[in-house]
Amino acid sequence: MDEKKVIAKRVAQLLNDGDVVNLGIGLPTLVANYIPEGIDITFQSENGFLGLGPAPKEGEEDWELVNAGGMPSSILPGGMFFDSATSFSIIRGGHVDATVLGAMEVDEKGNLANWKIPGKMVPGMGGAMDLVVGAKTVIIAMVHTQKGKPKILKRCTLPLTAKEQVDIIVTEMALIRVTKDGLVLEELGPEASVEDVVAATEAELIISPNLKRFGVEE
Amino acid sequence: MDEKKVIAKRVAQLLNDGDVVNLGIGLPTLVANYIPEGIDITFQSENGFLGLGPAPKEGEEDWELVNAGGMPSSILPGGMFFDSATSFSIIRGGHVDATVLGAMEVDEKGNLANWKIPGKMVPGMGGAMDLVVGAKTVIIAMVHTQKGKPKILKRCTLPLTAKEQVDIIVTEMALIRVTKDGLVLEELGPEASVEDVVAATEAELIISPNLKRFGVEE
Amino acid sequence: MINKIISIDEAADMVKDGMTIMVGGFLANGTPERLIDALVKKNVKNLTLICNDTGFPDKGVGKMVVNKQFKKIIASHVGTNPETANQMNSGQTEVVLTPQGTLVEKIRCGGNGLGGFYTPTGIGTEAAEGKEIRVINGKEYVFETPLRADIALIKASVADKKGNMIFNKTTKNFNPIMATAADIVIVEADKIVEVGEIDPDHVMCSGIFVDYIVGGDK
Amino acid sequence: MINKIISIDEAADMVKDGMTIMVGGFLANGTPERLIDALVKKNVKNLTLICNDTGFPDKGVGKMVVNKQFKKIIASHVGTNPETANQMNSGQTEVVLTPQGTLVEKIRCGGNGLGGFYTPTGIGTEAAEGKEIRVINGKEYVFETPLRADIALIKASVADKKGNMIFNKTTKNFNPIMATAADIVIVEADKIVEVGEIDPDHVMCSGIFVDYIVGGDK
Repeated sequence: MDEKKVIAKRVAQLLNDGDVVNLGIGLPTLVANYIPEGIDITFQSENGFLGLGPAPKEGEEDWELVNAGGMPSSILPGGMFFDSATSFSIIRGGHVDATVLGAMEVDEKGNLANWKIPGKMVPGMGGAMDLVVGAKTVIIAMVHTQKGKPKILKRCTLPLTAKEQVDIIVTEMALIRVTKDGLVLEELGPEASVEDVVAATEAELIISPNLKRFGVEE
Repeated sequence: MDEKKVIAKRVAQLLNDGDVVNLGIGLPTLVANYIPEGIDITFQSENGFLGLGPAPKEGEEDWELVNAGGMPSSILPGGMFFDSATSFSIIRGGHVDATVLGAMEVDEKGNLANWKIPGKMVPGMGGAMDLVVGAKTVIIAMVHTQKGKPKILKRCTLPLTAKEQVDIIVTEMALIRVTKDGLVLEELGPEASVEDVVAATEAELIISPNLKRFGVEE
Repeated sequence: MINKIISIDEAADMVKDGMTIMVGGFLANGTPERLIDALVKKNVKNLTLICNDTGFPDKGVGKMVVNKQFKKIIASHVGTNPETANQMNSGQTEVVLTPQGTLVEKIRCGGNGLGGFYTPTGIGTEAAEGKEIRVINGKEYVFETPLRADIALIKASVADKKGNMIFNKTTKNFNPIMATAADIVIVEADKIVEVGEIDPDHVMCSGIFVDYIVGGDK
Repeated sequence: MINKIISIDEAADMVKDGMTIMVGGFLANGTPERLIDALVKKNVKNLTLICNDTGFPDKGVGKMVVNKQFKKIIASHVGTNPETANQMNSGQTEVVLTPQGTLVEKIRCGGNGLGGFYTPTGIGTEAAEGKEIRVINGKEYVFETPLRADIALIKASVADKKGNMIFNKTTKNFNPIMATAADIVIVEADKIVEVGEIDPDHVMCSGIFVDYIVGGDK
């Protein structure tokens, strides 16, 4: 399995039956492909619907039914369309159980930076700031390093998306939980050692006494 | 014509083609019966719809389509149902052109008291405070005196519904406009003299140089 | 899919002495009458009620008022139920009268994660007493804070098994807003249908807010 | 009934140099493209734009960005249109990035008469810089104020001749909210139907907000 699939699969297993989940663009979108059997997840799309389904086949696209990335999507039975004010009432009001987002940087306090590189790239925060503040659980899904440089830092250097809101970080190398005491390494990825993770992480890591490994198929 | 009809008819003539209007319970409700030909008014009912129509015939009542007084109503083509948050967004947001309400007291500043008599009657303000603050034009429709005592005062004595929001007062005796300079008597009712109105009014009245008379059928 | 359908008695058992409940409806139009009847029978006491009004002695939450189940009532209007005034005057029940538009906006605020808002409604009246007044762009506003409840009792005309709702005509009123602002949301539906039977464009309130569904046999 | 139907050119002529416009749509999904094309042709300049995003160089408001018609842009995301970043970096255009949920709530606020609100979104980020921070119940919130426009350009799938609207699927987004928050509201409808053809329960935004209707021939 490639690393993105490993990450998406582990994130999917974090979701609970009945959860409302918002997936960010890119890697997080893959999570929908790995929801375990018997787990009923309702996906929210911040541009205005609940019950986000799979992308339509080529030639069957409806350009008036798109996801938050502007790409053709579908709605599942039990879904609903609404306006943007209602959409963010749902998000900010704590009615989204989990949001899965990518990150440029995350730090020991659970700070997140993923919307701006000053002087280089200023796309805007879109709905990310609301999602990170409003969702009950914030899960960061990303590759562990960027061109060999750590992305899990002692302190974010880029402009923040939100302060102290990240709960869990899942990479191809590790599942790390943000706690009051700091970052706890709870699980290792299929091919990583503790030493590998520590070397690829700038932040201090507390190694869980119950350290496990994920992503190894039985 | 009885005095309530005189009042309702004069108020109806104040409304403009295309207006959105909210009528209070009681006398104001009668206004709907006197809208001039060719004038298209959309009535708003604060419990949740636009396009309030006439009361249904006996035996044809739908108890899931009621007005803000809880009585069976009807909806006209082009109407719409909505929730209470939307209803008061419409009201407070200035999307109601005119509200017509009864009053216990009105004063020279355009203050209105119509929701509470301390120690005697405390029904609550319902939607009145929002309506009076939000509607573009606030029209008070009431009989001029209460058991011979003036209701148009120098200063309201009862708890206010809203501060300085009343625009026009219509009674069976007069049409009075609230201006920065004070209350201007613009029109006399069908049977009243200036002396009658002044005697039945505690507030100072400025007599308009263009004083007219309403409610006299040609 | 999680089963949300329970019996009326199971629902009533969730309401405990001293809790705060929100009840949908406007003059008992759109009120979950069977849940109210079950709560009267259960005789749970010292509740705080958040509702637009207190209905009638024999209709809506008014039945619970007559049964003396509320220590506190937050409403916009109590005039249609003389028993509320009796209990207020005797000091048995604290009644907080709130303008209707402010009341529903406070509930929306409680359901959508905002910390408070400024409204022009109530300026210069008892409704603003003791509250922060702020001048914004030369106009006075009152600061209002969010309202939430332990349990919301919602009435829907149709609900699917996930809790997606349709409200007939004027029965909508406070229902979809209250459904967002309580820890536990119970929907009494006239009719319960399978998921997918309601068009996503016709759902008026999403089932993601709903914990339990009762009724369905009307 | 007042005739609200005008030509696209008549609508475009209402937009004058220096005005503030709101434009519905999310990544050009639900954007009134023909009004945009007419404004590009008219070449009106120095506008302020309020829109979720700046679309694409060849789609949505992005076409007006390419034509350098905005002196200021208030949006949540501009990453899909490189021309916006170019004009921002060269100092030609001021870009105010606002979290999506805050942006739509500011517009709702402008349309519903509230003076401002407190949101937790943006705390600890650039989005809160220079703004009042208030602690409410132990949590930090940012104070946000209303947004209004001179003209709102709205896209509806169906409009009746009073302006009552239906939005197909995800084309709803900012449209019904913006329709409440401008001095002049112009709706571009794919289809125009007679009043009464839309069920009052299926109207998604009332025609009372609408001043003019264009289109109808799709």
